[in-house]
Amino acid sequence: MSEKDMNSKVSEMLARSEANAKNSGKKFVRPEDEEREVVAPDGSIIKVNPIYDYFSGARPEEEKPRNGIVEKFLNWARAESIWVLGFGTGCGSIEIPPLVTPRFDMFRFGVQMRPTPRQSNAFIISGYLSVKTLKRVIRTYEQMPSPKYVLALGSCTINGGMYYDSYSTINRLDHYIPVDVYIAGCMPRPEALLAGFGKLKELIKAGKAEKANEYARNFDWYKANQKKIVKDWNMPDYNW
Amino acid sequence: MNLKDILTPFTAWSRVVKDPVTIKDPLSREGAPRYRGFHDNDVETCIGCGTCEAICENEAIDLVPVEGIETKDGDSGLRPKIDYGRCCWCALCVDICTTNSLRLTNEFKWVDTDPDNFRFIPGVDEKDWYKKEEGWRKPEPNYHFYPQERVKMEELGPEERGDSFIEFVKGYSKEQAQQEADRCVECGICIGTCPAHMGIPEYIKAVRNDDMEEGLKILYETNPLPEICGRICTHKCETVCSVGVNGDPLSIRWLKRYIADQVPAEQYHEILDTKKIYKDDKKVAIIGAGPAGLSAAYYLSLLGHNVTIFEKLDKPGGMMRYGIPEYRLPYDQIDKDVNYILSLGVELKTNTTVDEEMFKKLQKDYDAVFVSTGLHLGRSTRIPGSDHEHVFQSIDLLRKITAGEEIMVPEKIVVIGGGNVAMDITRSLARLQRAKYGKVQIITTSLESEEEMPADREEVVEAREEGATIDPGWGPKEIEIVDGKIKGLHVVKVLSVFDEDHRFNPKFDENQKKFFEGDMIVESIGQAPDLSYIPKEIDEQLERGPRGRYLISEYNQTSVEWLFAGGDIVVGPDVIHGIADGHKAAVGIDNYLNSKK
Amino acid sequence: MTIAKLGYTLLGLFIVWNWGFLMGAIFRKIGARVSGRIGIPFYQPWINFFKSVGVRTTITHGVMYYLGPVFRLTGGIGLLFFMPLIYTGDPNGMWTNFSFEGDLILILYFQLFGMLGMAMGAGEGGHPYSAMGIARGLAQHAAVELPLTLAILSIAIQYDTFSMYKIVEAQQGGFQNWVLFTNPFAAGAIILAMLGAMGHSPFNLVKAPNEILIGPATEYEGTYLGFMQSAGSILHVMEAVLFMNLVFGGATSWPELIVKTFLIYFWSVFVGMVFPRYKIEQSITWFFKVPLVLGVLAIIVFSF
Amino acid sequence: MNEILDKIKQKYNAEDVTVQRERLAFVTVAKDLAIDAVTWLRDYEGFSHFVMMSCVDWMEEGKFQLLYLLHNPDTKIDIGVKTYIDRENPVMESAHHLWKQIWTYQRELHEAFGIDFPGSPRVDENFVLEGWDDIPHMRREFNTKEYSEKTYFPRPGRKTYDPATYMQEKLYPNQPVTAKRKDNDK
Amino acid sequence: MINKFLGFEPDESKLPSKRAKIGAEIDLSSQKYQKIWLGPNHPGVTGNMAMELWVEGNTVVKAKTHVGYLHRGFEKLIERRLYVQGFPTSIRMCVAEPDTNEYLIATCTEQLSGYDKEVPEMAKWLRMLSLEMARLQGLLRGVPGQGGTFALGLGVQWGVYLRDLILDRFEELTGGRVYHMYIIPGGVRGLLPDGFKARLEDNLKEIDDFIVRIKKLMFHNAVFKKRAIGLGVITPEMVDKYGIVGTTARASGVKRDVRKDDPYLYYDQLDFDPPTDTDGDVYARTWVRWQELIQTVDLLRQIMAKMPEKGDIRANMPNVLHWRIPKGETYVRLESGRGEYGMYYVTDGSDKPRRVNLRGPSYTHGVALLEDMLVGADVADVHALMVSLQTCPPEIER
Repeated sequence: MSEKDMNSKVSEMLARSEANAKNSGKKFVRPEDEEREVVAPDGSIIKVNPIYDYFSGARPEEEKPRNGIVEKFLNWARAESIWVLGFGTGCGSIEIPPLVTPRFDMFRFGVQMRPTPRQSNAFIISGYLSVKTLKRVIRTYEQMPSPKYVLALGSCTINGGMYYDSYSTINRLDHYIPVDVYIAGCMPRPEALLAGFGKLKELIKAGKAEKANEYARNFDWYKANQKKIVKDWNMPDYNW
Repeated sequence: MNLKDILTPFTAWSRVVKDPVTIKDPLSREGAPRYRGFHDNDVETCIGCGTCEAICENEAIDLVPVEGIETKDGDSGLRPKIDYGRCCWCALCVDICTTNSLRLTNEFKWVDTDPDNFRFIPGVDEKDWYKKEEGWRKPEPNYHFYPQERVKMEELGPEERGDSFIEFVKGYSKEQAQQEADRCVECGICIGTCPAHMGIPEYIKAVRNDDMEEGLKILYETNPLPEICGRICTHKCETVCSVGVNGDPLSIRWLKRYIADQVPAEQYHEILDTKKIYKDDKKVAIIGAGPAGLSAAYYLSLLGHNVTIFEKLDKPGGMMRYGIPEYRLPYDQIDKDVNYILSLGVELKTNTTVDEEMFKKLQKDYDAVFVSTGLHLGRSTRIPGSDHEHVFQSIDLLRKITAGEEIMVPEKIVVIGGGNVAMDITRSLARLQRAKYGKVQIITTSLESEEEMPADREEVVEAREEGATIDPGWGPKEIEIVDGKIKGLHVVKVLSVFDEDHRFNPKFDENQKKFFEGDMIVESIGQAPDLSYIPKEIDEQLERGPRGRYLISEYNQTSVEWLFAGGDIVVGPDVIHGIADGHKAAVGIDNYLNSKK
Repeated sequence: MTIAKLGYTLLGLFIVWNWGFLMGAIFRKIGARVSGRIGIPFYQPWINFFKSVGVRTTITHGVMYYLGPVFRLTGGIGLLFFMPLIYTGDPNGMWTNFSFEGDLILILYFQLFGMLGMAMGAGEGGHPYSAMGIARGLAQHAAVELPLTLAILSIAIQYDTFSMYKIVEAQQGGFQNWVLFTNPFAAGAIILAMLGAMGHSPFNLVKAPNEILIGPATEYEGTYLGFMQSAGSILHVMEAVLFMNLVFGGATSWPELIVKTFLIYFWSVFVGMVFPRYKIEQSITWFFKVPLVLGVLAIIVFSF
Repeated sequence: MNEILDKIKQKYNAEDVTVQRERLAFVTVAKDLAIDAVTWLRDYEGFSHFVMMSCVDWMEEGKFQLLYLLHNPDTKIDIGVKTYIDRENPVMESAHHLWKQIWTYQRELHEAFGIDFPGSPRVDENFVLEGWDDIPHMRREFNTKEYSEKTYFPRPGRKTYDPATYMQEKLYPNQPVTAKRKDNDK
Repeated sequence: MINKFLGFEPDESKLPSKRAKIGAEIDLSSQKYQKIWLGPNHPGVTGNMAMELWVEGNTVVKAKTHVGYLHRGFEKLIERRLYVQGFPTSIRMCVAEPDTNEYLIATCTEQLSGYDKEVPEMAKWLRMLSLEMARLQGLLRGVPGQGGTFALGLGVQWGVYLRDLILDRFEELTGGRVYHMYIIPGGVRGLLPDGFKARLEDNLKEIDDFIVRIKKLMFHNAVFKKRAIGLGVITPEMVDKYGIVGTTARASGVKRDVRKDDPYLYYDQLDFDPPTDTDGDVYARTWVRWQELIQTVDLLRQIMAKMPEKGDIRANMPNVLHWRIPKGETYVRLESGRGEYGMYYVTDGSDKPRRVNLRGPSYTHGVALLEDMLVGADVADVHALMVSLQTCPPEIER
């Protein structure tokens, strides 16, 4: 069966169940999946359809830090053990290999690469993001467990960089996912990246790197921004 | 699978005994000496020309005003502000920087949590990397983003030109003009400095695009005498040209001339779209057909007013015709510009001297009067012997030469003065001498030293080429007269011309003396206006400024509301100032006339 | 007595857990040094563990998904419980844990138990890469198990016992009594099979981080991952202890255990460092070729 | 070089032959002859290496120019076969049967310019974009900067001054500004 | 059809059905196959692209490449930039070997504006130096990288370290680490710094040592051989059919090297012979690249010996701010580390190019060839095949 057939089948099924629901007078969606309107932090009203809009099925929830010394100890552990997701999103990924190889060796600072989002807590957005990648980045970001940190590399993530006038790349990353640390450069050198990790460590140890909660808190605002540009919201048939 | 293939890879383990090659302290590692790191700007040398903004392909650079940096001639007072959310560190901005003030240091670490912080003004905002000496600078040698040398203007050699009064500057050919226009970086620093605020980058662009009609339109927006200005303008614009900071400034004047030269007079009406101008019933009188008067007349008639120009001499042009020798400004070119202005319906009354009586009549008959009579009285040195009949004022001689009158040309002449007029008379007399005697014996001396001489550099050089002796730095002391005939000029060495406050206060060294032989002395140390035609009662109403000049508003209105003044009598002796004055006065008169309704 | 023994066993577990972490760190440092790097600090695994435990988000794919790491941990702990750590001369003494007659069979089972736990969790996780990884894992494990079992059987036949304690006891009195020298075929089969069991190159395609994203553990995060790391470190040490007991004469003191397990583990790192990994069918073929032949030879030699 | 150009001229009425370099020439062939010319060059003249396929948008003339660039590995000659197709109804015969990679080029050109290649495999599938709902992005009339500003809202708060106008305003505050204004908020 | 009238019979055997489908038709509903995605979030995929694989067990039965994750619309962006502004933009088209892009865009503009004759000699030598250094750093990543795809990470560690040393030299010479922005229209942007040659020679000596070690580690490695030999065979017939170039073609016995076929700069003054092999599998491709590594080191030494000490670095060019190039079109190619790398450049007489189109080797290798090559391959080999074709996604989608 081709993709098109699959999609049409799915929509057919949806239509049928919707019709059934109408006929029976009952909603076929779970209450948390109902379409609703929410108020964004900037006051605008956003329409939300969880079935289509949320990659993770449910909206992320704010996870409060623990109290006192436990959290402090955990923050220290988090800072000294940063696991970076191996997702080369832009040209900055060319500077990742020097970091994991003899010259710069970020392992000694407790930073290492992990292949899967489930096991990583730091996400390096290495430069520009095309809309097509942004969609995957959001999905990947939402898959990562909290607390999670985002490092944004280079001009592109701050204000579009070289590609400020490109129809394909976004201009400012902080509209779509919260960013902890920005590193200037095009490309930032490995040393600058290490400095970025240093800054991130400081932030984590000070308990200031709670952007995952910020994302959960302002989820609708972020979603609204994402929805503005990700027009084809359906993922390809990833089956996991 | 053989045994060798299994065993050889294990040789890699030999590395385990070697020390790691890791950089121990990567965070304090320096970039290479040429590394393109973060920006630094020497704000003192920077002139805010904005070429960095123009070449930046990422629109990363803004020009913003900076506290403590004043806008002045040749410095826009703006400084580049760089957005590190855009920059790609290509350093094109450094490579094109006209003043070589922008550079990149070899610092490269900047980590921040707030994306809005990544905008800063290099050299102004405090950053700790300015102290780094190393980093990217403009490469050497022979690496320029625009040609540094101006295109040579073809001229007649001194031998050919010394004989006659024909124009010796040939003007650019099309290729030359385009090549020269190509050097412009379109910063627009010149516009503020040009008294007439001509759209210089735009008309240079027109030259580049070979669009003469567009160029002419731009010229006439601010300057109705392009042919004249294209030849004899004092080109203050070229002194501030940002291209000239490192290299030759653009020859803006010659490019202006090039545009005007390319368009035949017959096409002006069509190009400038002045075939039909609606005239109203307002009448304006202009006294003096010099640059200011003509310029005012042009813009007033464009605004639809009826203009009458009163000129004392028999031909219009004023100082342009009677003060500037023909080899610099041929009369037919003056006629070309003037005729076009006259063809707009401007009435010209030559050989009409305005006196007090007539002035009163003008006040009655016309709605407004614009006075631009210029400086036609020569100043005298008032040294002993300067009242001799063979001591002449350069301005009178020049007028006579233009009018074709016979003047005295002895074998030896001494000229006092270091300005452009002095050069004009020197070179004119030299031509006459050569025609008469076959050789040139003329000495020009001035108070100012060679470096301080107000005359244009090329004028001095060319005068020397034509055989005149320029010997600056001497103060005239006495004219020696023996038997009623002038023998020569005694001079003493000048130590300084201006005092600490930059006031005119020459100091002499009486011990160093010199004697310039000459049968005739020409004084060319400045001119004064002749305002005797203004009636007393009006003159009393007029407020005057510190140097006795009339005080005028920014639209050249005097304290008598119907009377406007402009040109040399209110600003310095300069064609382009006159033109600018005329334009401003035209706007002022128009405003006045409209407000009167 | 039993309570005291349990205490010693739990203490042993604690030591093994820490030693597993430390050994892991040391090997990563050695590996880094071969590459020319400095490598991780030696305390990094502990930080990683605490960090993993401190992750706030928990995702679940059902009960079996929880049980995956638990099973794996059980596999490791089971190995430890029923295997003598240190030979003291007293079959019921401390550090012999709950070794009993026939524990060899239980140990072989526990060795597989961890992998089965992974399979359970990975299957429940639903990620195709975990499914792929675990399929490979089980296939390879089967291939490893065959020569290993044959070799162990050969040793059992040699000493006529299924008690680990007795096998260790029989090897005492000098290295010439080690199975390594008394039964070289079985030892060869075990040493080669060990490469597969330890999960290093060329037999690490179960995880294959840059191919199937860490394989079975793709979906695990946070506390589960922390548990898995612990289970992994315990399993690694215990497998080394198993091979030490089987082939290298066991240990009579903690230092000896540490040195021997280190060296045994080093063997797989030594090979893994310089060889790429096999594809699954190549790996299986390899195990069915060399170690299996050795295992069969070992059986033949001691059966007849 | 000249020999082969003469042949193309003869057989396919090639016009507009430009020899750019010693071993690189471009020829223009009518639309319905282009694929035949390419086939002929490949099969009979040894131009077996297909370098690239490209399209140029001559918007002012209402044409798309397609280019098939071929290379002869023996004589080291490159020939670019150009053909013009109508911009309003851009359809071109597919050449995917000639070289294996051509369907990729055609897929890209279909997405970037909206040219249709009937019969070319997967030509309707997205190539680089996903969910694109504007005009084909490589067409000249598509203004990428405008689109970017509209869609991706750049970081606000930037303002630049034009030196010429700024100087006039500062130095001559009460006079009209004659320089052309370039100020804009970015 | 016209050919028939002209008397030429096209070889029908070379013409498959015009409506041919690419790849097999897979019916997922048969439950026989599983579909998996490799990428874009996948550490093994080169760059940022996705492979959609239909697998039967561990065997791929159908593959589709998905690109566009790195699409920035370079060709569109360069159309609205001045000629000189285009060159910093162009570099980002392929990160692995950025200098090639610089050279192409500079040479295209020079050729069309007629300034190609005026580029100073020194600048040309420096261009060659930077191009060969770029090739060297690419190979230092690429050759051991092939081992990395089979989880032989050790070589990658050494290689990337040495690549870093070359990047240090780049930093000294050009001021940039990864994006050098060195070859500018008209010339280059700087002479050799003092002591550069000596330092580069030091690095080359280290690389010589590495070349031997990597040979022992990879090419005399039983497992590497087992994995790589016979994998992803490209027959010489496929070379023209798929437009295969560079080392990939040379590993199949087809000697294609732009440096020899269409010499640019001063390559005709250098003494070298592009290495070839006949097997056409992954091992052969890696082996050819390893030989090329030796050759590149040798070429760098030759260049350093032959280049003059001083000289002009840039031709006298018009003002870059309004540089116009008359209407024209050209195609410029060079041999990058991955094969023929070319650019089609069209100007229309304005100050901006009309069309810039890049022809990278990845475009042909990474989509059509890879998709066909993956059919029947093991999932474990997908990554290795991709790397062996030196796929660089940003160059495919630009």
